[in-house]
Formats: sequence, structure tokens, C-alpha cells
Amino acid sequence: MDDPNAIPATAGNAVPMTMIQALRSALDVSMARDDKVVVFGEDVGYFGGVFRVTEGLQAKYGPSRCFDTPINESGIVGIAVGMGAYGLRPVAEIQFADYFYPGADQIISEAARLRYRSVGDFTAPITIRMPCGGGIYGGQTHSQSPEALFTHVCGLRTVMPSNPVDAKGLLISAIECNDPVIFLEPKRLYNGPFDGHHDRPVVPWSKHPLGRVPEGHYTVPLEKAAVFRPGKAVTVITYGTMVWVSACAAEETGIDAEVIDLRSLWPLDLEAIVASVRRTGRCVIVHEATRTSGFGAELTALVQEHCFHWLEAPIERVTGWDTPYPHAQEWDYFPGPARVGAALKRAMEA
Amino acid sequence: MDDPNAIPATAGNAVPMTMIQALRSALDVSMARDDKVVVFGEDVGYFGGVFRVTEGLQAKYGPSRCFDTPINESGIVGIAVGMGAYGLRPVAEIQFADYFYPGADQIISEAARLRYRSVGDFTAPITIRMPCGGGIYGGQTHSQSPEALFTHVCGLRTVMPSNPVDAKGLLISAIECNDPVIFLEPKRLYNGPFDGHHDRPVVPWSKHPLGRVPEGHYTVPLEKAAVFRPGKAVTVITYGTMVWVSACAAEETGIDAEVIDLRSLWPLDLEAIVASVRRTGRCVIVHEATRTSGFGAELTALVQEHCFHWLEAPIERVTGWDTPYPHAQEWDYFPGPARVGAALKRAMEA
Amino acid sequence: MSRTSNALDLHVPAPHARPGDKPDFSGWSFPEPGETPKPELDASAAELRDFAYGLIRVLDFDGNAIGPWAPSIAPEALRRGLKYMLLTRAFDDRMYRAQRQGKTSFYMQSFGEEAISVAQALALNSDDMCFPSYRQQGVLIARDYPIFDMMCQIYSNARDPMRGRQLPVMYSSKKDGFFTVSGNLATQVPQAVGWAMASAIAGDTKIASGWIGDGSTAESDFHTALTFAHVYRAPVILNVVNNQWAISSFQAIAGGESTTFAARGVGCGIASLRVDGNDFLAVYAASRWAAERARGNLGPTLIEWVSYRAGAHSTSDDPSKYRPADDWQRFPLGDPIVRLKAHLIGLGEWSEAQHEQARQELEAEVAAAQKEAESHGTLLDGHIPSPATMFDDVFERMPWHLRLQRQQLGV
Amino acid sequence: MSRTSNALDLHVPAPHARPGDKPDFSGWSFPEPGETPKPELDASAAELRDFAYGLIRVLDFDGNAIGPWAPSIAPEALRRGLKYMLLTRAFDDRMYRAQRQGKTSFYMQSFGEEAISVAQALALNSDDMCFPSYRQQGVLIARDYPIFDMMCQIYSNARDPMRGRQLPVMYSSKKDGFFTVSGNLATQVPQAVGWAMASAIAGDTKIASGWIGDGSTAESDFHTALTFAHVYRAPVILNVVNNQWAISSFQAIAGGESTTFAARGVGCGIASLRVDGNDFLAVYAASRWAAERARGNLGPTLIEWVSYRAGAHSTSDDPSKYRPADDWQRFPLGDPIVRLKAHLIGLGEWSEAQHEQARQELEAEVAAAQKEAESHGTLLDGHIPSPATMFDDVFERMPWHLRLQRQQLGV
Ligand SMILES: Cc1ncc(C[n+]2csc(CCOP(=O)(O)OP(=O)(O)O)c2C)c(N)n1
Ligand SMILES: Cc1ncc(C[n+]2csc(CCOP(=O)(O)OP(=O)(O)O)c2C)c(N)n1
Ligand SMILES: [Mg+2]
Ligand SMILES: [Mg+2]
Repeated sequence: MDDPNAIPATAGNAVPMTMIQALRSALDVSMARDDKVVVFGEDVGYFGGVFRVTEGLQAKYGPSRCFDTPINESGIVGIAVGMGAYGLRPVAEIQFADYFYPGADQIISEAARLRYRSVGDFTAPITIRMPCGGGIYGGQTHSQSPEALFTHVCGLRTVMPSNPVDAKGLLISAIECNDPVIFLEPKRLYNGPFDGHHDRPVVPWSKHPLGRVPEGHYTVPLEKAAVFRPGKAVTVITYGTMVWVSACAAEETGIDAEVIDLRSLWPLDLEAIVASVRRTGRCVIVHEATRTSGFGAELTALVQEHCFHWLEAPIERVTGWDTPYPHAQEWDYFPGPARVGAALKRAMEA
Repeated sequence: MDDPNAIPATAGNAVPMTMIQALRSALDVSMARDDKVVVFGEDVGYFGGVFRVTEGLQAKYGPSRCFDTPINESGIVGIAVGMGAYGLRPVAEIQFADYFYPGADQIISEAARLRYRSVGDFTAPITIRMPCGGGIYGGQTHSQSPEALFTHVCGLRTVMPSNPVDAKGLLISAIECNDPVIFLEPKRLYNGPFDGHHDRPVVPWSKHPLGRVPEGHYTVPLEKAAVFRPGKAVTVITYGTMVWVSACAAEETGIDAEVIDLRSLWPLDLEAIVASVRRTGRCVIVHEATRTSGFGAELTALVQEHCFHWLEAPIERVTGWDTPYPHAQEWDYFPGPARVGAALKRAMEA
Repeated sequence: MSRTSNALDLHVPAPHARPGDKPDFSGWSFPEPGETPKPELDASAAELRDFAYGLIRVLDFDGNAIGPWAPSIAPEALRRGLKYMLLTRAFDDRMYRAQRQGKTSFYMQSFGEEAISVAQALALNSDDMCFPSYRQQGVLIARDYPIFDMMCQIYSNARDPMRGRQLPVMYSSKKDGFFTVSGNLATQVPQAVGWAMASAIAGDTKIASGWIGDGSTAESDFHTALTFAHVYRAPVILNVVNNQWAISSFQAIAGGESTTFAARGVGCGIASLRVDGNDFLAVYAASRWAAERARGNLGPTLIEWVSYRAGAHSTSDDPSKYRPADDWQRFPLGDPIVRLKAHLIGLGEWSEAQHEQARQELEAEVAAAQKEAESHGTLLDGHIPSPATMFDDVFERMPWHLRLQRQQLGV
Repeated sequence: MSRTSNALDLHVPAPHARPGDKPDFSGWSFPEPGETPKPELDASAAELRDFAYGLIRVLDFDGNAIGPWAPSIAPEALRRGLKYMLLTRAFDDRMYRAQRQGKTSFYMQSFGEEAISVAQALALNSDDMCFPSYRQQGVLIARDYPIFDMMCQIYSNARDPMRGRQLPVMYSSKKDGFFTVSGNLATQVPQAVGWAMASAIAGDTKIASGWIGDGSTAESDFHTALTFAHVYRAPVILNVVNNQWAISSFQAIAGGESTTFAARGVGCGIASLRVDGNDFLAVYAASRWAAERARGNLGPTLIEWVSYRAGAHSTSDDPSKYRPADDWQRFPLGDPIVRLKAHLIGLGEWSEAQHEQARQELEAEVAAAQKEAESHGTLLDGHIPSPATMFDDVFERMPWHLRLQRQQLGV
């Protein structure tokens, strides 16, 4: 991880928080500092969101700062774009990333292109939060990881934290950013780190240093990766839940892998990737999303373009299978530590 | 190109056709053979489509086989899914690929996943045609190439022809296929091959052997690439308009490039790609779509996974820039023969 | 942001009662049973506008069937309807508890809304195609789909017809005219319209029935369905089940404040009815009327069924967090089972004893089916369909990349 | 597929006349000018339902302003309105011809519909925000946005405020309350609602106005906008410009058969008016009414403006391929410019000679602006903004990958 000292003292006391609490704290801090920040989405108001991220915000800031919306994702994004054009900083929630498709046109044709098509006359300083990823027996419509689609759309920033400290700092950065940000929250990490061993007891965030989150305002910069686990033998490029799975695979195989947590998927921290791969000469890319045209493809392409002469083995991709996310066979689908470990071994042996 | 003898004699006389006429002929032949084939979309009925692909079909088959729809892309795909479930074979038109986004949910969450989620109880034997690509001064909302997004969605087939003979045979295959097919039509090729030299006179299809199209029924298989231009020095993997641009770049640079026309983007003909790259040891990937997380990323990943030890140079990608498609600067945006030629040279020099 | 005297203000609708408050239905008023006339089948949508703002009711609370909408329906059929409702409720109850016991991941009851799907299923032909949301298990049950199969689906076990792929309650049965349930809201409604259009294109006689919840009417695809249904006069019934709640948000958040969901149809030129959804006879009669209209090439009908979600949205939420716990008990339209029972008893075609006996028999039937289903496994015990099957049915024929991935999984 | 006697049939609406036929508006009937009452500003949407099926008219064809909707508006303001309409028409005419001469790639006229955007622009405050479709150049012109700048945009030349990035007519001017035009239909309408909600959240006094064509009302985002506007009582005017045609498809394909587009608002509980869009006074009065309503926290208004697209959809289509060539000449609501002119002459505030002089002056103004704009280049002569600028504004600050790509282009 980055030096924890990177977070300034003004950020306040660090207290134990789950990722849900850290995200809520980011919203709370942002709403308190800037009355232009408004928060809305399905079940987000009175109830506080199906994952309770927005709990208490309506009571604290009133229903015109935090409110429920009709079930219409295009409308959620569409009003956010209009509000952004007015001068607010909307933070919209899509209840599950699997449900962003009805809002795809407003995200892709509008939010992402507003600044460009109006030569900066209008902008969309909006954040669109969505829980993503599997691991909760959600079946094919509560488990998807559609990040690759967003990264193909120029004008969007795509961000995915892997822990509470980053989650809060990145969400504040996203809210303060004048570009539209897709903020993906790996829901399997909401309550604790998860290394893919679904059959072991859940570890709570309170047991982990990254679950100690400053109470006040701080940011974690966009476009900067973190070295989650330093290593010399092989570079693992990953993000979200897979950061933990990859680190676990490194421990279990005993392979001295450097695990890079991208945090910002796009625009990304190319330097960090290139420096590491040039050092290790080997690279494994890990994500939960389906493989074909997944974000791992772009990462593979970037690595081979920038590190071709340094590579000693083919770049490996470990990903979800190219099927919808099945309900019962969840753990056969999920790219757990065994599959990542096998890829690490292949990368080392080649 | 494939042996023209691959098209059986039963396909009838070959006559000159533009790509528009070839596509119309595919629809006509399919509607005549199977009264389950129905054709619809915005302006598709009486008017015959803004590019005139469906001209005459309503007059010939009546308004219940070929009709105008309300302007609602979700509805166009949604009714197609319902009709497919009933047992028809709908061929829906999205007026421009740039306008598929409002229909994204019906394509991705429904058409693509119907067979899977119902264990084959319901299927979506539908074809969704959409003109794509730039070169007609259409600006950012009449020029897009969103193929990468479709290839990330498991359950969809994505097809893009580069000439009238293939266009007709592939469209008939798509219509007869029991999977949902996204059928992308490079609109700049509608009236003639286009090698990227926009300042030269337009060559009509009637001047080209691939513009001689059999009048009857024939198919061009899905999942099969074609070697558009055989060569020994470097493999170019491409599709659609860029097939012509790449071949032109090969001629102009004098580099003996093998140009592979994928035709089916996904599922694709991996064997053809791998065999060629293993032979040449060099690879350039060309598409018009924006670069990041474009389909070229997946092609790069596949090639490096399957040909790592054969590669003598980094795989090059030549693509549209990561900006919306600008109106006036169209030819600075379009990856023309000069940019492809430069990549060929880099691939040869490395 | 400082406010001036003529400052604008955002209106955010709030329900009458929240947890801790007394349930408050005082603003609710309805026409009396029998009060609403029954229009001709070929009445134009324009003539029917007022029906979207009223409420068609047949049964009073003493069990009498009153007025022009009272259907002629044999007591035997009514008893079947009652039993299907009882079976649906018993089934829901068991499966809800099975989820609580960890035997599966998820469940959704239709508690309180049973009349709507059961009576409509009986009013349709068995080959008319339903495009349900996730709360029309009553349709499947009324079409005699085996509850054993439903349970195996819920358990994702070895006999699950959906092979473990789908979240519980996402059934599919083409032969029973039950379209595969989607997790994405509202998508099924334009599909229902498309299916109906296809039937018309083919010169067939079958019609379609699409289902959507009040909350989901806000989704774009609802509008899409109305627009296409109207333009092509599709032979389809569009059912809006207004059970007053989405998840935690009440119907005004979906746009129901000072208007109705049936009015959405009026706006699109569609014949639209608003009906007491807890009145089995009204549901049956209105469904018949709409079905005959569709079959007579007279176009689509939108029906808003006014009901109340008696239970939780799903096993994933706790309604006492956002509404008074005893809300349903105060709901002015009552319990559909109680009301049909009273009617049948009033007719002399049923008795409390028979009712109690039927209830027990149906519960035993459910218990037996559950036992058998569990003998094939549950999600808890891991007797799930083979992961190898996970790669089937993505395409009609498996392409190379899925074969390769299946190999990589080593199954 | 063989048909039985009770077979279903697909209804596909067809217009009254196609090329070769005589224009046929015989089915069209309207209330007389002055006939429609003017409701109180705070009338509920429910009380207003009938307004969605009528037609508010003020001007008769002799130029008299009749009835309760006749606005009190100074002759000077009327003359300004007339001149803006004349300027819009002259501008359209020139730019249409410029496209035909190859000086740009594309153009869209608002021929025949000028009253709607011009009169509404005059009825709004100048800082109210408009979310136009691509046919509201009249709003920009009535807000005195320089036609020179519009032309430079159309020519994609060195002075194009959009730097050549956008298709012609896709203007943007925040300071003139004109939201950046999108090529994707209907997206601007929920955005207008969001902007209006933001104004309400901020306790501001500004309202929004969203614009959409009849054909585009079929898009989902129209429904989305209605739903959100209704739920939050957003201070917004939602304008449906019913010019009877999408591209080649007529309004019944969008769902206008035997109903109106204003009725869509009724369905969502929104106050909805249907107004003669070629009647400058009616447009002004209805817009004022709706604006005051919005400003008074009384919620949104939907207005269907009945008009006719006199010209082609765009320079890319030829309407004689799908409708009788002389359709517009027969359109029962006439030409908005002719009608306002007659009114002003009737008032003694204008004359044929003044009109002719104004027309000539405005045409000269357009010609002069065109000359100056062309001196900065056109798409034809390649004097376009530098390709280097192509990489700006994708993000607020340019990330490495775009810097790299700009380098690769060598600019
Ligand atoms: C596109 C989409 N958005 C959001 C959801 C999450 N979701 C599932 S059910 C539901 C509430 C639906 O309420 P309603 O339509 O009233 O149906 P009911 O549950 O009352 O039967 C929501 C928000 C979803 N499944 N799909
Ligand atoms: C999402 C989307 N679908 C299709 C189109 C293509 N298109 C552009 S304008 C148009 C017709 C719109 O008609 P209408 O709304 O009546 O507006 P009018 O042109 O009459 O002003 C169509 C189909 C588009 N721009 N965007
Ligand atoms: Mg509900
Ligand atoms: Mg129109």
C-alpha cells in the first residue's frame, strides 16, 4: 500500500469502518462541505440504500439533498446530467451494476461526451456509484462486472476501490472531479476483505489496517495505482476483490508476486504497471468479469506494447468465464486463488 | 479471398450489386423462403430505410412483414425478442449503430441471455442490423463503431462484412442462425470499396469482383475469417472498411502483408489468425473504433497468448483516437492507409 | 444557496405512515362494488378514459357478487381458483421459511396478491403466453406446473430445470405459457407486445399477457410497451400489479401521486381499466373482457390491479424498516382468499370446514413436495447441477472458446 | 401460416396520403379560436385533462386575437417576434442552400415551425434554460445569439465555437440558456427535468424548458422525463413539437393515432395543454401560463404544439418520396408568419410594405453574416479548426494516453 502518511493529519482520527461505512463517510463529508452535493437513487432516501451506504443522509441533510428516485436508470443518470449542467455535484446510485444498461445512453452518449461536444460549455461533474461483482449468490443479474464497457467510452473515468481507506478517499476524489466518474464498488468487499476462500469464516474490516479510516476529509488521487503487495517474481495487475484473491494466491503458491491495485481503471497509472513488469518480466492480469473483450484485454495490450522486450513469458489472464454469472455454480465461476495461483505458476514456468 | 467456388451453383447468377443491394437481396431471398422472417425498424417500411436497404420489401411482402417502428430502440429489440420467442425470425434495423444504446438492456440482458437463463426453453433467433463506422461526415452520432461492446457480451454473435458477396451470405447466415446476431454494416462501404483515400474519386462496387453477387440463396459461414490478401511478412487482422485500408497500406508500403478479414468478430476464427501470425511472426491489428478496450485489445491478447513464442515484434494497434468522432476533422481521426502503413513499417523494423 | 421568498422548492413525495406511525389509509376511497358499468367490448379507448380513474369491484365484504362485471363462473371453477390461491400461499410460506433456514439464497412471496395471477390464469387460454415479473408464481400454479419443479429451481438442486443458473423464482416454462423470468425489471413487457404482434403477423389466435409492478412502471420499457402495443393494436393484456410498494419506496415515487397507473394507458390511447386486485371475481371478469377484446382484434388493454404487498419485497429486505408493521391488516381491500371464501360460502358452495380441510391438504401437498425436492439437494448442501453444464446454452452450439474454458475449469 | 376466420391481424397505421395522392386533412377538426377557456394557474392536472384533447387557439385567419388566452403583449414585442421568425426563416433558407452548394455536410430547417421556438423564447426569462432538440434555432435567434456564430458552427470553420467537432446545427450556448444539442434523440428531456430539479433544490427561481419532436416521444427518455417531472413537481415546461412527421414516418407511427401527444402528460398526472403551434399568440400565452405555473412551485406542464414540418427532415432526405409534395400548403393551421403578420396589420401596427422591407433587411443581414462567416472558411475549403484541438475536452485535464495519441497524429 501507499505510505499511510500520504493521508494528511487534517483527515482526522482513523476509526474502524467497513467499506459501507467508509463510503457513507465520504458522502457525509462531501455533503457537509459542499451543499451542491446531492445523493439519490432507488431506495437511497428514507431506507438508505439496499446496501445501506446512504443510511442516515436523508435524515441529516433533508429530502432535497438525498432522495429516492423512480426505478429508471436512464432517469437517474439523465437528471444527474441536468443537475450537473446546473452546477450541482450529483452522486447517483445504480442499485446494481447489472442494471446500468437502461441508463447506458445517458452515460455514454451524454455524460461522457458533454464536455467534448460543447467545448467545455457544459460539463457533467457527476459520480455514478454502482455495486459490482459476485460472491453473494446473486445470480446473473446481481453479480456482473461491466467495467470494460465503461473503459471503452472516452470521457468516462472508471474507478474501483479494494478497501475502506481507498473507498472513502477515491469517492471524495470522484465527487470533487469535474469529469463523470463511474464508481464501482465490489460488493463482496463491503463487509470485509475476501480472498476467494468462500468456505472460510468472513473476516471483518475491523480486523484489518485498511479498515481504519480517517473520519474527516481526505482524497486518494485518481489515476494512481497502489502496490498492494510488493514482489519481484511476477507482476499481477488487478483491482477490486481480485486484489485480495491475488495476494492470497501469491501467499499460497509462495511466488513472490507484486500485486498492483489499479484503483483507477481508466485513465490508469501506466507508469506503475510498466515499471513493475519491466522489473519482473512476467505478468498476470486478474479480473472477475467475463474474459472476452474484458478490461484484461486492454491491460494485456498495454503491457505487450510497452514491455514487449522485457517479457519472459506470455501474459496470463485469469477472468470469469464467458458465460452469464451462474447462481449455484458461483464458486466454479469465480476466479479464486487456485486459478490465480495456477496462472502464477504458468507465468513462472514459461 | 476464399475460393469463389465455395458459393454453390444453386446460388444463381452473379450480377453487379452494391453492398446495399446485396443486403436487400439477402433480406428478399430470406423473406421469400421463410414467411417467419420479418423486417422492421425506423423508416424501414414505406420509405425503405435511410440507406434504402429495405426498399421495396414492404410493397412486396406487405406491411405486416416489413414495417416502420416508433423511434425506440429498446422497443425494436424488445419486440424482436418477443417475436423470436413466438417463433418468428425478426431482422431489426437500428438506424445507426450510434443509437443502439437505448436498446442496450434488451440486447445485453435479454437477447444475449435468453437461451442461457431458460436452459434453451426460449431463444432469440434475431438479427440486429446496424450501419456503423465513419467516413461520411456524420459527426460523433453517425460514425461510431461499437463492436467491442458487443463482443464483451457472452451469447451475442458479432459480424461485420467488408464487401457485397460476404454481406449477402453473412446476412443470410445471421438470419438462419438461432443465436442473436449483431450485424454491423460499414456504411462507408455501402456504395463502393474505400481504401481511405477520401480525396480520390469513389470506386463503385460494379468495378469490383466482390461486387458480383449471386441472385439466389447462399450463405457465408459464421466464425470463419477470409484471407483478403495473402502475404508473408506480417499479419494484419482487421474487418469492415479497414480491410480495404489495410490492403491499400500494404500495396503502398510494398510490405508483403497478409490481410485477414475476420468477418465474424465473435465467436471468431482463432485458427486462421494463429496460423498466419505464427507464419509471419508479426502482427498489426486495425480498427476504426476508439482504441482503449476496443476489440483490438482482445485480438492483441489472443495473439500474444497463442503466438507469444513466434512473435518477433510487438503487436501494433492502429485505431481511432480515444475521442468522440469529430465532424470536421474526420480524416485526421480516421485511421487511413498512412497510419496503417507506418504501423506495418514499425512492425517490420522492430 | 440562499432562498428568496419566491424560491423554488423540490417536492419529494412521502407516504402517509412510516415505522412507528399508525397505518393510514384514510385518504383511500373507492366506488362501491357493482357501481362501475361494463362497457362494450369494442368501446374505443377514448370512451373508456374514466375507467382508468375508478375501480371495478364485484365482491362486497359480505361475499356478494354485485353488478354488471359479476362473471358467470361455475362454483367448481371458483373452488379451483380458491385452492390455487391457497396453494400459492402455502407454497410461498414454505419457501420463505426454507430460505430463512439457509436452504437457498433468496425467495419472493406473492402474499396478498394471489387473486391477480390465479384469476387471470384461469381467464386466459392455456396457450396464451404470459410474460411475468417475478411475482406471478400464481400463474404457474394455476396452470398446474408441478410445485416440485418450482422447488427444485428454488433449491438449485440436481433436478432444477434451470440447472442452477438462475436465482430462485426465475422460472421458465414455454409449454405452460410462462416466459423465462428476468432479473432486469420491465424488459418482459415489450417482449409480450412483440410476442402478441408475432401472433397477429402469423394470423394465430393466441394472445399475450405482460406483467409489471407499480414501481417498475417507471422503467422506460413500460412506456415502450405501451407505445408499441398502441401503434400496432397488439393483442396483449398489460397488467400493472399495484401492490403499493417497490422495495422501500411507495407508489408515489413511481409516479402514482394524484393519478393512477391505469392512466398511463390512457395517455397512450390504450383501453385502460383499474380493478380491485383482491377481488377474485373482478380480476377474472376484467381479464376475460381484455382477453376477448384482444382476441377480437380490438387491441390491447392495460389493467391496473390495486392490491397490497402483504409481505417483504424479498427475503433480502425487512419492511418494518420503512412502513408500519401492521399496514396490510388495515388495507381497505382486504385479503383475496378471505373474500373469495366468503363468496363461495355465501353461495352455499363451500364451508369453513371444507376450507380448513383444503388448507391442510394443500399444506401437506407442499410439505410432501418439499421433502421430495430436498431429497435431490438444496443450495445449502451443495447438491447443485454440474459446473460443466455452466458452459452450455450460451450459444446453440458451443464455440471453441467455451470448450477451452470448460477444459480449463477441469470439469 | 394459414389464417382462420378468427385470426388475429397486425394493424400498421398508414397516413392519409402518400406521394401521388392529394393531400388529405379532411379528418382534422379543431376548436375555434377563443373557444377554449383559460384555467387558473393552480388548477390541478386532473381538472385539466380535457385540455390535452382540445386545441388552444387565439388567432383566427383574419388576424384577430380572440378569447381568454389572448395575451396582453405590446405591439413592439409582437414586431420583434415577427422579425425573429422572419430571420429564422431567412437563415434556414440560406443555410439549406449552403449545404446544397457543398459548403457543409448537413442542415436542418425549422421551416413552418418558427412560432413555437420564437414565441416561447420571448415568454421565458432569458436565464431560463432550454434543452432543445435540433430544430429550435428560433430560440437562439430570439435570444440574439449571433447568426454569424451559428454559421461558423455550420461551416465547421476556424471560428466555429464548437471547433468543428459537432455536426451542423448542434449549437451550445450556456450563457444564452441553450443546452448543447445532442444527436441522440430525447436524451435532453430528462436532463431538462434534472436541471429544473436542481434549480428547485438550490432554491433558485429559474425554470427549464425541454423540447422534443412527435416522433421522438416514442423514445423511452420522454417517459422518463414525464415520470421524474411529475414525481418531483419539477419546474419545467416539456414541449412536444408535433410537426406530424419523424423522418419518413408520420405521427401515428409514434403513437398519435386516435389520441394526442399531450395526452401522454395526462397519463403521468401532468398538466397538459394542446396548442396551435402556428399561432404566435397562443404559443406565447400558453408558454407564459406554463412558466408562471412552474415558477409558482405548481409543477411541470406538457405542451403539445400542433404544427407541420414544411420542409424536409434534413438535407439528407427528400420528403417527396413519402408524402404529397404540396402537403404543407394544405395544412389547416397555415403559416405562422403570415398569421402574425395579418394580426399586426389588423392592429394597425404593421403593413405589407414594412413587412417586405423587414424581410429584405433580414435577408441582407443573413447574407452579410454568411459572407463574413465564409471568409473564415467552410467545410468545403478545408479551413477547419486544427486537428490538435480534437484531443481537448475529452477530460478536464488531458491524460497521458491522449497526449500520446496527439503526438502520434503529429499535430
Ligand atoms: C433494471 C432494474 N433496476 C432495479 C432493479 C432492482 N429491483 C428489483 S425489484 C425492485 C422493485 C420493484 O417494485 P415493483 O415493480 O413495484 O414490483 P413488486 O416487487 O412490488 O412486485 C427493484 C428496484 C432491477 N431488478 N432491475
Ligand atoms: C436514438 C436515436 N434514434 C434514431 C435517430 C435518428 N433520427 C434522427 S431525427 C429522427 C426523427 C425525429 O422525428 P421527430 O422527433 O418528430 O422530430 P422532427 O425531426 O420532426 O423535428 C430520427 C429517427 C437518432 N438521432 N437518435
Ligand atoms: Mg410493487
Ligand atoms: Mg416531427
